[in-house]
Amino acid sequence: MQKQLKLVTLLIFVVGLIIVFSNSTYRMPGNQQNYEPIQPIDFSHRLHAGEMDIPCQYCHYGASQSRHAGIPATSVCMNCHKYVSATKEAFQLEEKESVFEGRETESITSVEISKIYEAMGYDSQGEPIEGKEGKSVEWVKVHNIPDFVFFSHKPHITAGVDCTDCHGDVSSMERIKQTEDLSMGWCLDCHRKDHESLDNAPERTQLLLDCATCHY
Amino acid sequence: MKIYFVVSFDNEYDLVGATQDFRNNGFNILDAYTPYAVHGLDKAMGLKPSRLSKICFGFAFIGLTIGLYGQYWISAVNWPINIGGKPWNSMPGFLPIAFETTVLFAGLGTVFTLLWRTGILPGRKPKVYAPAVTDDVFALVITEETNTFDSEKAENISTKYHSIEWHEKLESE
Amino acid sequence: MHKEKKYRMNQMTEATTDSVVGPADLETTTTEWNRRDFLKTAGFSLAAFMTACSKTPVNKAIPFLIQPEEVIPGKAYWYASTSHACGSGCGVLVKNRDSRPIKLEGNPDHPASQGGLCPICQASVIELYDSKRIYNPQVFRKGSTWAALDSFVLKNLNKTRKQGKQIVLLTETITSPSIKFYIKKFLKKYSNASHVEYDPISYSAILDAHEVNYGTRFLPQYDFEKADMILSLDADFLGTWLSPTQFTKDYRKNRNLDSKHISKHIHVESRLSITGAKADKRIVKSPAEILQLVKDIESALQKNGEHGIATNIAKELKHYKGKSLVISGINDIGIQILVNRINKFLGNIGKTVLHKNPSFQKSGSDNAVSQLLTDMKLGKVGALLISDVNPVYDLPEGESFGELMKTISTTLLFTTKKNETAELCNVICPLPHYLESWSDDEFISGLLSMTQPTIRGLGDTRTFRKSLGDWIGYEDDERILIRNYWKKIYSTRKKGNLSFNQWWDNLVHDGFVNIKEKSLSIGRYKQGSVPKSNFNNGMTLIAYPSLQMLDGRHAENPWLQELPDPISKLTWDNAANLSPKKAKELGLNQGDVVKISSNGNSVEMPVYIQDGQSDKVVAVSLGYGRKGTERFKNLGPDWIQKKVTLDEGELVGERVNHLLERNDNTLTFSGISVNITKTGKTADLALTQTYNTLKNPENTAPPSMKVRPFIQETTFGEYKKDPSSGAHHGHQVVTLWKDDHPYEKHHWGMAIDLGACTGCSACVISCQVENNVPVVGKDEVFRRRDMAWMRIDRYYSGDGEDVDVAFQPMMCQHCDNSPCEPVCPVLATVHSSEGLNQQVYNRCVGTRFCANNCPYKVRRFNWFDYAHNDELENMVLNPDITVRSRGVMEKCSMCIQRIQEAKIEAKAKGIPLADGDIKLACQQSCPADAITFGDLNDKESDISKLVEDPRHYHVLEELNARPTVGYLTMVRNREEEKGGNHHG
Amino acid sequence: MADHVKSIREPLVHGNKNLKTITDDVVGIMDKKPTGLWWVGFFIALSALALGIVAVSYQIMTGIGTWGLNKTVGWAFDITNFVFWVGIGHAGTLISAILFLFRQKWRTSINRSAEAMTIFAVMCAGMFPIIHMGRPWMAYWMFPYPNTRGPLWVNFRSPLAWDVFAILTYLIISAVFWYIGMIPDLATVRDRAKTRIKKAVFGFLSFGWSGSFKTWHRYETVYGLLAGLAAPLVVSVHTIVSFDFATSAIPGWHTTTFPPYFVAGAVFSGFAMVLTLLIIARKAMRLEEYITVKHIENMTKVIILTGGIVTLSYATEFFMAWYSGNGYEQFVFLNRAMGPFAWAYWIMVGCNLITPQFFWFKKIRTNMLMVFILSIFINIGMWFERFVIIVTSLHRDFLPSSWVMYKPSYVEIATLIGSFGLFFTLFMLFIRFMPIISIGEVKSVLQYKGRSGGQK
Repeated sequence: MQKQLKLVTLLIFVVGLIIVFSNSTYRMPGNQQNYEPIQPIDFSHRLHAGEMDIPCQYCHYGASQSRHAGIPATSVCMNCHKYVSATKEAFQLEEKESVFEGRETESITSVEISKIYEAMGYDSQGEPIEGKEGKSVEWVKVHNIPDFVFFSHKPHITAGVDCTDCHGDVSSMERIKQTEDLSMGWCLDCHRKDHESLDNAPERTQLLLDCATCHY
Repeated sequence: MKIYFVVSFDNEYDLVGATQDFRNNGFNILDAYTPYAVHGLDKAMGLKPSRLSKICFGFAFIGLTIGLYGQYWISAVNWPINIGGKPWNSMPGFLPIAFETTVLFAGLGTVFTLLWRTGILPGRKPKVYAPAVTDDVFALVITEETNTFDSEKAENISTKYHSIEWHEKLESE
Repeated sequence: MHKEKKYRMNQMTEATTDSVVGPADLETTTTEWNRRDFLKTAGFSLAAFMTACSKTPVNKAIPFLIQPEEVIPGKAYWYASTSHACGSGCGVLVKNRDSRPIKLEGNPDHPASQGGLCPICQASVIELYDSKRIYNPQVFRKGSTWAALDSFVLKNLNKTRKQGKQIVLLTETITSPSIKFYIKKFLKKYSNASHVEYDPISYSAILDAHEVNYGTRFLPQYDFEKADMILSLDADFLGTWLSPTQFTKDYRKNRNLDSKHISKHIHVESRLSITGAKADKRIVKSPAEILQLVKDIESALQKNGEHGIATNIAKELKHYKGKSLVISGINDIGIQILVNRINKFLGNIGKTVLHKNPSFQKSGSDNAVSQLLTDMKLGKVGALLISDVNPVYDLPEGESFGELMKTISTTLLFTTKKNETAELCNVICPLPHYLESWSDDEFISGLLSMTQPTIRGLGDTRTFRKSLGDWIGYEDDERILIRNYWKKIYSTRKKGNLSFNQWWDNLVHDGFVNIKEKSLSIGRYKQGSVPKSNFNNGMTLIAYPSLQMLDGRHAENPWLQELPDPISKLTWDNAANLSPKKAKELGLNQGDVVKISSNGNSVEMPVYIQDGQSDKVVAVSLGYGRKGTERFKNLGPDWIQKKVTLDEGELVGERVNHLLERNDNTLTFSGISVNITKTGKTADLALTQTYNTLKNPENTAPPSMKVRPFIQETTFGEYKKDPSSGAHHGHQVVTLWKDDHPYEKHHWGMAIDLGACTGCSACVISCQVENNVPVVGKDEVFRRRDMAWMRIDRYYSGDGEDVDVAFQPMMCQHCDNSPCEPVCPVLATVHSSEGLNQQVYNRCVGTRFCANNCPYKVRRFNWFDYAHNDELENMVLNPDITVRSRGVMEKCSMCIQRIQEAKIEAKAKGIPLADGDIKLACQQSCPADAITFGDLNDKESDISKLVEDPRHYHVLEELNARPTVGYLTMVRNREEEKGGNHHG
Repeated sequence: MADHVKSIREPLVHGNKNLKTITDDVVGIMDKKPTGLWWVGFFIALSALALGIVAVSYQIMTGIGTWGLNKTVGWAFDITNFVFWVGIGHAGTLISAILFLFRQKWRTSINRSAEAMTIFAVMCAGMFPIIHMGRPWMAYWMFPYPNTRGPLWVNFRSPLAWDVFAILTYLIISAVFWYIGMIPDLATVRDRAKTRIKKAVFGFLSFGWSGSFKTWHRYETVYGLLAGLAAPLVVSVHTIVSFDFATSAIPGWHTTTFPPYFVAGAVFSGFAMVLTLLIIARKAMRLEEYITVKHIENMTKVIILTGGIVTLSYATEFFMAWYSGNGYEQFVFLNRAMGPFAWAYWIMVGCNLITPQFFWFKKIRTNMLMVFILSIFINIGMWFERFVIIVTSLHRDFLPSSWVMYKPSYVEIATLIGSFGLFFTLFMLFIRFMPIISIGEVKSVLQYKGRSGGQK
């Protein structure tokens, strides 16, 4: 009897280990996969990049010229949102309501877009307030590469790497989520491949396996 | 039904003589219990030399291959890195560790096989046939079926080798 | 003809004084638990390993509010400006990353810098981010506003005018035409005002001598490129005299080994300077003997009398009539007059000594200062406005000047930092750093250099020009003041026929422009009489400007304090240099504290035994003992055995200025008779090199190798006969290994010309700025744990006075068979496919075996976490390079960040990397172009040609480490048959 | 007819012991309260250990800068202590393994304590490669474990990577060899134990050993195999430790004589430490009959041999430097003998060359006090040998511009004292709580292997 008892406890322990290690909740320290923080403004990439098909580099223009792709300044948002202050449906609803109640259709501002105006130091209608200083929006950084890695967007864009290879299908994300674990091994899987496939980086990749490519 | 005949002596010479005698008279010797490794008792009990040395060679061989190929695979196949202009397959550089893994596998492998084979594992209870066997008593255990056991001859041999004590024990299966 | 726009131009119209970014509100947004601590504890405690979803550290990404055009975070852009670090006015390019200047590089087109910079300029960028600067105006030591200050000043100026007392403007040499104009306006507005100029390191003897010989007071321009024969009498023109970067560039142009002849440089000096070290023939004489020598040369030229060495110098000079140059750095009118006569006799005027476009770099007058002192003693001075000089420290009569200042009602100081004079002034006007201010300067007549702000002003500061403008009544801002001035006189000074606006934009974009020289009425040459000089023959003192501190204006700069002096290798201190014979005579050895006293004044400082120095001289460097250096009291890591190097109230080094003498109105820096007494105390000298020669010590010298063969040296004559002369022995590379590592893409290599390197250490500082190398403090340097990635090894050969000096910049040699890579257990240092030895900081666990195994000892270890807690000072860090934590090895990475940046740029443009696209930080800053870098696979590159040069060799070639850094044999223009290669 | 064979050889165990008295003597020590001498020794060792722990934790918190190292001398006390302690460790395994293979019966009474000393010495040694690292919290990178960095493994060409495997293998194998050898004795102690805790503890520790001869038979085979494995391990571990220096490019280190020179030096200092310990232990624990003067004498003979080899190595180094004509090598050895660290060099040569010569005289060999003092001198000499090799070759090597002087810091000295503290604390605990002498093996070498004692 005593022997069976021991066997059973051993079995439970092993199964428990497999459960803990296998499912996605367990991550090594420093691995930020599936990190999806709440942002100060509920900016939907699905709407902007997906539905309206705005190219990535319109807002993240740094990608082709510098190591940081860069989060767009609030003034870039104002390029469109100076005119668009709410969704089309909201406008139609307001029109119907105002006609129903027989009053003037005021211009309405959605909650999220009002945050942009507030950041710019404008009033709720998007008009600048005299002498009011704007304050940049403090976005939460999702893709955090350790600071001892020198990752530069520029050579990757030049080599024709697509944004979705590393950032996942952003055009379907309501809130940005880190889909890849962005670990060194993960980067090397791509750096080790011969790059005939990518259009304008036809060189052998031995160079890309040098430590000094990313660590200095 | 099995009967266990335990006879104790106070020095190793009597034990070896008695064991030889019992075996010549066709008794089935279960085991001897001595405070130290008595020289010559294994021939007296007719034990074959242990296969552990072959097992040790096996483990050593495994250790060597793991050591050598492991280092080669890591340094030249999995991620070849140019270190000081040394060639990818720098065999001389892999020898020290290969030797160490050989000794490690051989040593640990043999010891664990020993512990597993002889059943001496932490927390095990010792089988005690005679008291002070680990101090200064040399005991011999004969086991026979009750009907074929000639207790009288056994006692003669015991007294012939000045045994200090003997007794019989019935062990229900 | 608008050129392709390479540099940015400062668009800010008015200096925005409203929203000012003071140092206090520069907080950064890292959360309290940053990534590195997290990983460190994770490694330590397994707990983090167990927690399934540990709390990830939240980092913020904060973009601009309004996107400024052309500014992309992470992309560097450049401004062309001019440096005001040392007054010789080199044109600089300011590298700006995320709107903060982090690196200075010489402007290749600017005639003064020609691409190079001296160490002082390279290091001046950290002084912009000095949190201990004065950031707002102070009246009676209380912070106040500019308006209150202006009203107070104007009220007092009028009061002094009413009392009939003088108003004195005491400034350094003013090189800005617009400031001169506004000073003239100010003097017109206040009739009783006068302007006194003086230079802490005085050149007024040269100007006074020219007044004697040519009627007007000016400083000629010296052209070393045309000088085939240079006789320098204690003028350290490659190190600290006048404009060292420009002189080094020109000096090198005339020493091209391929041409038939190279310039011959004879140097006469009493102490060992880096110019003396590079001279072809070096004569050691005390100041009195130098005066006698000049007299002998002058009379030998007139062919009367036989004067030994003077006659053969005279003979050589006559051989190079019209192509020679005689200069002297001694501030004595007698010697300068004799030098003028010799130059006149040799017909050098107009050829190597240019009178038509003179230099305005130094126009201070000692005479005016002594006149001011007498006026102050008589109490005639009612208001003293001092701009950017520190008379209480600089002048020998500093203390009494301070006492007199207390008697004056309004004393005002324009300064960037607190100093001795600021403590005694009742009004302080904070000046901006030159990287955050506008200025127009004409350092050399006919060359207008522009300075433009590269960052929005830190703190509430105002320039001297703006203050003058406000007091005169001009209301507009800095830039408009300059622009209006130049608009007014544009027609008289313009060259070419551009519209003013176009001309102005080109000026601000290029940083400089050639304009018509101001005509200077130079009279007919008069022989002039040589006044009696009072150099005495006994034991005399020489106070010389050290290469790091010059006159002490950069004493608060940690990089310069820690830069080892090229000759003595001393850091964080100045010392009394004595020759070995003299020291033995006085029974002193290195580190003993002596008391140097001359007529009542005295100073106590440690002794440094200096080879190659005259026995009759004790040399001390100026610029130390400056108030404000007490901030370095607890610099450096804190641990139980840390020796606090500065006690309470002590300063770095000793002030020596009070020993200088002022006789008949010239400030004499040398030839002051002193006596030296032992004090019995000793002090530790923080030296970075304590063994100074390639000869093995006597008692342990093996028979087979008396001298170590690391320096190869030959003479020009022998070089012409056999280009590989001076080489030690060919080394045939043998290897048992299969070559598994061919370099297919690039194979970076470097070559250093030992003949060119003057040891000025601009490369050491440039490397430190570029790669975030920390400063460790005096105690750590004394324990030989300094962190600079490059060191310049200085080896003497021969002994006593007649000593030859060789400089050898030593950095990681990036060996192909590197001894350091196979010994690292964790693959922290491995070889790249382009021939570079990579040091991966985040992988290193710090066993230090690589440092032990490196035959060149070029690896540096982070013994402690060196403090980076000054938020403002961290702005100077280069964001492309990780700042290393403790326990990690670091070394020269051959500016891998510049190589990567250039490769990414070339790949983006789709054009292959050309030779010269990549310039390393050290190579770029070298005034002597001694360092060449390039791709060894590209047969057309400079480096490939140099590798084939017969002068090319490697240090420690016989170890077969196959370094990629090569050295070129040093060639001196010298006839001695033994080839002068004491280095053997 | 049990006759006993009177051997012409001198009995290994004096005082006509029989099986019972041996058990009583050895296990009796563990039952009695420790003597005053033991308490004094224990407290001195414990305070030294405490000092060491404080020093090491302060150094790990603040940085390696708390040691007197600098950019030219990257190693000094840390690796000197490491090689010193590993060297001392080798004597134990030599006594228990190599002398076992040579069938040297006299080893039986000292092999258990020598092996214990080995394990404690290697533990002291193992501490230094970890604390000498700049970032000890990343020490796990020294092992080739699969990771998410590509995977980035380990540089197998580095002598330090070899060291990791060598020291760990050596620690594991000698610990296993020591423990397996002790199982029968633990069983003896278990059977004699009076108190319940002792019975439970030793019951668990003795793995249920019942003395069955079938087990003894396999046990002896495995013991022989382990001895066979441990013997080359002794030589290989210190060869690999000497590779730390032999495979480098530094003059004074890069010589092929290092492996045999270091192994001989290791055995030399190891036996000296065994002598130092056993001379105290045999006095404090009254084991004079077991660890007889004969044992001490035999060990001194080994010291003469290995001392000779070490002296030969010094001479070979000088000869090779002269013979090679390599200026740098010649300079290093001249600098060692006459340079700034000449004092350390002459202490080394004095201790290692002169002390073994005293053992030629039987009077000295058998005088316990003299042997004790000389053994201490040998270990001082051997510590300085490693110090001289490391520091003098580093402080003045190729480029004169990086020549430097080295001065130890307090933390470094405290760490050295701490390592001695750790060693003696562990040894004191071992003496107190474990059977010092291997009861089984001593019984098997008795003259009369029976209950009634020698003269029947």
